[in-house]
Amino acid sequence: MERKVITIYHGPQHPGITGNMSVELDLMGETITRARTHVGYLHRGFEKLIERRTIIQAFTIVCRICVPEPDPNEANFALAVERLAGIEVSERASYIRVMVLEMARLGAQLLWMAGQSGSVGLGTVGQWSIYDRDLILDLFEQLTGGRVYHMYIYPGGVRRELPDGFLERLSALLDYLQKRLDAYDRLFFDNASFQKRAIGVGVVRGEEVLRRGFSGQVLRGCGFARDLRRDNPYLLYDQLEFDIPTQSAGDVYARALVRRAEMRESIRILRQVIAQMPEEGAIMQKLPKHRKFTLPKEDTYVAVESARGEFGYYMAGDGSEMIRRMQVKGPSLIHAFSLLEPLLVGEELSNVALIMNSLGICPPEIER
Amino acid sequence: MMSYLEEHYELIHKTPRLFALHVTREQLLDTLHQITTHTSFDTLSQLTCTDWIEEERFELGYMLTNALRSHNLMLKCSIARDKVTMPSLALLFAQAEVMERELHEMFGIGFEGNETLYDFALEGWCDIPPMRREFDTLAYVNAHYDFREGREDNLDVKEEIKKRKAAAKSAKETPSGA
Amino acid sequence: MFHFEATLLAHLFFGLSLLVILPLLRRRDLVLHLLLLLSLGILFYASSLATLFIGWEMMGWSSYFILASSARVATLQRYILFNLGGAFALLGAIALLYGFMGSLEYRDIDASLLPPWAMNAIALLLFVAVFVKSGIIGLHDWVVDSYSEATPLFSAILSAILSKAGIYLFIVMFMVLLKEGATEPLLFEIMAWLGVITSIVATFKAISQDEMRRLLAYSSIAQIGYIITILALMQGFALEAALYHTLIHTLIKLLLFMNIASIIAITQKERFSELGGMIYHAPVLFLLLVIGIIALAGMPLLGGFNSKFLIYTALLEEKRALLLGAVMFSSASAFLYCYKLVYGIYLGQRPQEASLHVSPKSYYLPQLLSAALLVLLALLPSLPVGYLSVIGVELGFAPLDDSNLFILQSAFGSFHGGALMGAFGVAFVALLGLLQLAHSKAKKVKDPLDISYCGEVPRSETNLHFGYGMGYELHRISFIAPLLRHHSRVLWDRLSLIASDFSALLSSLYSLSAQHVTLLALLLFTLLLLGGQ
Amino acid sequence: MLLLDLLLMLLIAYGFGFLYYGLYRNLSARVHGRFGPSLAQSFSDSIKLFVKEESTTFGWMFYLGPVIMASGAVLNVLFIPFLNQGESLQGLSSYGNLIVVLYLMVLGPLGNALGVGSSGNPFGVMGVTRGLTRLLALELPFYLAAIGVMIDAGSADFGIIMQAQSTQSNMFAHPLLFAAAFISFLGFMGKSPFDVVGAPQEVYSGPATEFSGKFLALLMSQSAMFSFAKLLLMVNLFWGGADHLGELVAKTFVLFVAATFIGSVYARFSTVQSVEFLIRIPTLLGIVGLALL
Repeated sequence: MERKVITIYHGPQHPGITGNMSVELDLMGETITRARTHVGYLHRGFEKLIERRTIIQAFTIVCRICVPEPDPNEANFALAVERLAGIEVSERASYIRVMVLEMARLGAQLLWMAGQSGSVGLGTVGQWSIYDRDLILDLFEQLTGGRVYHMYIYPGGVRRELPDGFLERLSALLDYLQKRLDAYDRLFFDNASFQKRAIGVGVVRGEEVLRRGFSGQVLRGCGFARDLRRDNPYLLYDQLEFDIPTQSAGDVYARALVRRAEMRESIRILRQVIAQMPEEGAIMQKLPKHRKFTLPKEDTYVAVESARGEFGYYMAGDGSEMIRRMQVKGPSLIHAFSLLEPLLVGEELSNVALIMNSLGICPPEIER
Repeated sequence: MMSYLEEHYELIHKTPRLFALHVTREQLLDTLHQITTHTSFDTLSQLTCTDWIEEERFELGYMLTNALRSHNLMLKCSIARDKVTMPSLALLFAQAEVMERELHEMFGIGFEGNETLYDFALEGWCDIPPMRREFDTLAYVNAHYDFREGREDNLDVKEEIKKRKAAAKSAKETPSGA
Repeated sequence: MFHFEATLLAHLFFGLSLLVILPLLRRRDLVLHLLLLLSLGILFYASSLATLFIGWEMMGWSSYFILASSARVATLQRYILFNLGGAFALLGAIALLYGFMGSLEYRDIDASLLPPWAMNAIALLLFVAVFVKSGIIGLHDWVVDSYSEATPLFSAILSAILSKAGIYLFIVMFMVLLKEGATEPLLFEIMAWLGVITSIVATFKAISQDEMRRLLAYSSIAQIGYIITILALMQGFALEAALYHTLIHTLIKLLLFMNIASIIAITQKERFSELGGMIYHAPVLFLLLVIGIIALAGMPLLGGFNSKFLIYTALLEEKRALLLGAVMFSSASAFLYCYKLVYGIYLGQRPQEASLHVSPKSYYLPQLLSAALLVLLALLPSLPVGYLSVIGVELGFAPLDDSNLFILQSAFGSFHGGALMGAFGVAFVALLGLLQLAHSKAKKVKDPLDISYCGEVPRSETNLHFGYGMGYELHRISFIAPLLRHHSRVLWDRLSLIASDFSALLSSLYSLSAQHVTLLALLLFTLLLLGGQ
Repeated sequence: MLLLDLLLMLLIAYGFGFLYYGLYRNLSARVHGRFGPSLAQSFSDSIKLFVKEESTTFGWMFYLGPVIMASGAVLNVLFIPFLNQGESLQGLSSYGNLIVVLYLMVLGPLGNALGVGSSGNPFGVMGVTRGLTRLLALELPFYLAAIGVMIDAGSADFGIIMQAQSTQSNMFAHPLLFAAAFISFLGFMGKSPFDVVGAPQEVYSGPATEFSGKFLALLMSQSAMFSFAKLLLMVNLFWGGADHLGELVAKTFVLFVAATFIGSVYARFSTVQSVEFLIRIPTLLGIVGLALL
């Protein structure tokens, strides 16, 4: 029996994996000859649970679908319910939602930076960026009472008024982060050793990528300026000014550069939100009582741009107070299977964590 | 691109950027082919399934989006719950492979032509597919798992709330400093 | 036949041959093996160039017939063609010498009478003979194929003894007979670099092999490469270093090839990808191989370091820094194939199907013998130095210091074999005792598959043995990949294609029609006319 | 007397090795913007691991691997003199020389690699293979520098090499050789960008994957001593050794801090990249340095 190829698991208990999944790798030396993604280490059956729950009960679940960035889930859930139930949200609440989403995006990018730098052994960046993300989490705690899971964007608006002086503190934090981003440029993005690792690795290219359902930095990293905030606007994004950064190389480094620019764009959006937010206004619409809050027998599809790509929710009501079906599709499902598996073939083992991080794969949203 | 759809199909306008279209199982491949060639809806972004158990049907939803990502088209196809096979779209869209694999596991829908319908998130599952509405999560859990006893100092929540309320009440009735 | 100034040198080489061949004598090829031994005797103890050549040829043919029992036809052809090429070169050199000296006796040869061009031509021809025999890169194809296709026992003889014939030829020719000759120094410079380049390339090739004996064949080529390099310095201590290394290398290769012969007898497998996990089935063989590879890697505590040390100091003394750097680079790269050898066979996971046979007891004897000698040489590194320096003196060089057998002296420092051994022994025993006395109990796993596997569980059919993959990554390294990709056989194939094309052209002359011949004759005539004017 | 001297050397290497390891954890923590653990943490870690109730083994070779490795480290400490003059703290250096030490540095790791291999864990072996692949490039610049130093001093003996630097240390006399050796040294110390052997994001924990309890304790202790030996080697070869213990501590500390800081701001190369880098830049420096000799 020829035993040239060895089989190893990269995950679920492996420092180089993002979350609770594993990639089964066939290796010739350290060169990957076949990769197969396995999920199921974290399946919680959220979609099933939601089918037996009222809207407020389901609401507490959705944020748990994606750990690094829970807010797009809340926004999606709220947008879908509002569309089905015909609820309009006030302008002030929309601004607050945009603010929360952009803060979450910024936090998620910082968390990504920790993962991406960790995957090439540059732990210093991770320590710094996790600290900076914690400052954002502090603001979230003031705003919502929760650091990671906020349960804040509820159908009809948002659940709490801004605390006193919140926008000033946010503004001060943005000033601080702006300065920090320069430090990250020096230590991470412009670091020759990171460039050496990232350039030319994990290349996604060609017109075909649009048809394969990729989204987020994968598309923007190969030159397609696709961003749902601009292309299929929700909330107030069509009234805000921001650019969609793109790169053309399609490799890990291009995706990193896209994220670097996106962090600056997030800060820009947040500054506009702070400047434009109306002083007065209701933050929550009048909603039906708990057991009377029913959805018609209709269905809809909403999608928002998360920090890692398109997050789509399909939601169907059946006339009762329960949701008949809510199906979640994050960017990771496609990225972790139909993109990652062929992308890894021919790569070295040392690039697995690097590529996986750059695609923004987050297992909890695959398994719900 | 809308005009082609308006002309040839009964398009349902859900929102200015979201449309829906009903097709039968037999029409599905042909319709998809027509739409992807004649309009710019050429990407599959989600494959959904809703269990309408009272109507004895599954409703599959093929979420299409265009290259600009600006509009969404939902192709809805109802199939009987007992006759559960669909043609696979794996040749048309590479990403359909894994989506179909998930639905196969969760609803037991077969996809003809998809070679990868092995375990997705569940391992060695031999009960009825869990996302079907007749699957009772609680009964399954009761049949398969033991509930772990709580800590020794574990308190019954309802009892405790009652006790606290009573204590608060009695404290109110006998104001301090009296 | 025995009136030869360098008798001690001959003793050394013939002694090594006896050491290797006697334990390996088998009934089936007994005659041929004895013939081989005889030919080696003739070669080493010759006192005239004619005898030398006869010995050289007999050696080639007797080994050819031994090889014929197991090798493929193509391999045999390659073996004989390369060796004939070498022999012709040798014959050419001898003929040239005879032309100037008028005699073939060693004692009649006076190289100072040779004009420089003749000396250089002779040197070049001799180089070809030496390089073919020692498998300098480009001329190494036959070595690898024949080592891997010979019977396991004969591989040991090929590597341990026959590869040394070239070295002997070089020493006899350049350091004894033609010492006074005015050879262009550049030739030796080229030879030194050829040697070290050979050893580097062969080391990388060795790392990427999947077959045990091919790995060892490349390893032999690499080791001979060092010897060639060091000999090219034409210095006394370099000669002694080379002889020391010859001695050590003979022991090591005898040990390693016999070890592999045992493994082949036990498992009937020859590839790393089919082996693995033999340590607990054959612990003695494992320990013997470990001794072999530690010596091969040239680490202290075993004899291999002694000759490495002499080689390095000899190069240091000549201030050949770059040459030394290259030698050390090659030597450091050798760790990888040394580990591959021991891991691929003995460590890692056993393959699923495993039927084991018994290794012949007689295979252990040569291994134990060489292992014991290697340990002894580590303890008493100066033991052979006395003998080697007598050879050196015999050939007109200064003797080495061997006043203390424990200490190996050189101009660039010395080391104490006993102190090294003792310190390691004490540290090892003390630490082992510490570990044994620890409160913590070591619990042996029941199932060898009970390993950390990232939270998953390996199945029994999952391959976890890295034997094939080890060194595979060299293919990605930009400056090593071309060395591994280009096979010198391609060069030879192309050469043979050109040769056959040319001969086809020649043969077409025989089948030309009358008109064509007339035409050609006319053409030739015209050309001659033109040339005449 | 000699025995006492040897024990003292081992104690110093052990103590300072762990102290430096503790400092490393603190210093890199400061770079990260955190407070590191207390200096005693690394000592207590190793003692805690040593007295663990149980540790797993895969057989006798697995058991012997760490012992061989630790013996190798002990030998390294004993064969490198601590001071450049006097009778004390010279250890067994008069019985060996630089070439012996250069080769001894590989002996321990090879012994351990045998233990790792016998565990049958592919991650361990992949780590070892990475180490050996990197080694072929890592040693070259260091060897070139060492050759230069030896030729310059006219001997491979540590005493003579250090004496030759009494007027000017090799670092200033041969800056290119020093640069080549220093880059190699970063790799020997397992610092970024050359820390490919146990890269956790790639090969789990590499060679250390299967070791637990007392085996891990032994490996940690030997690694502390071994890194002190490497610092010592650099100081002796390029900074003229030390006159007394205080100078030794100061010099090794400076070297150690430099390595730590450099290590914390670089991303890890892949194995292939580190080999290519080491063969290009530092080797070239070394060759030019030798040419200028």
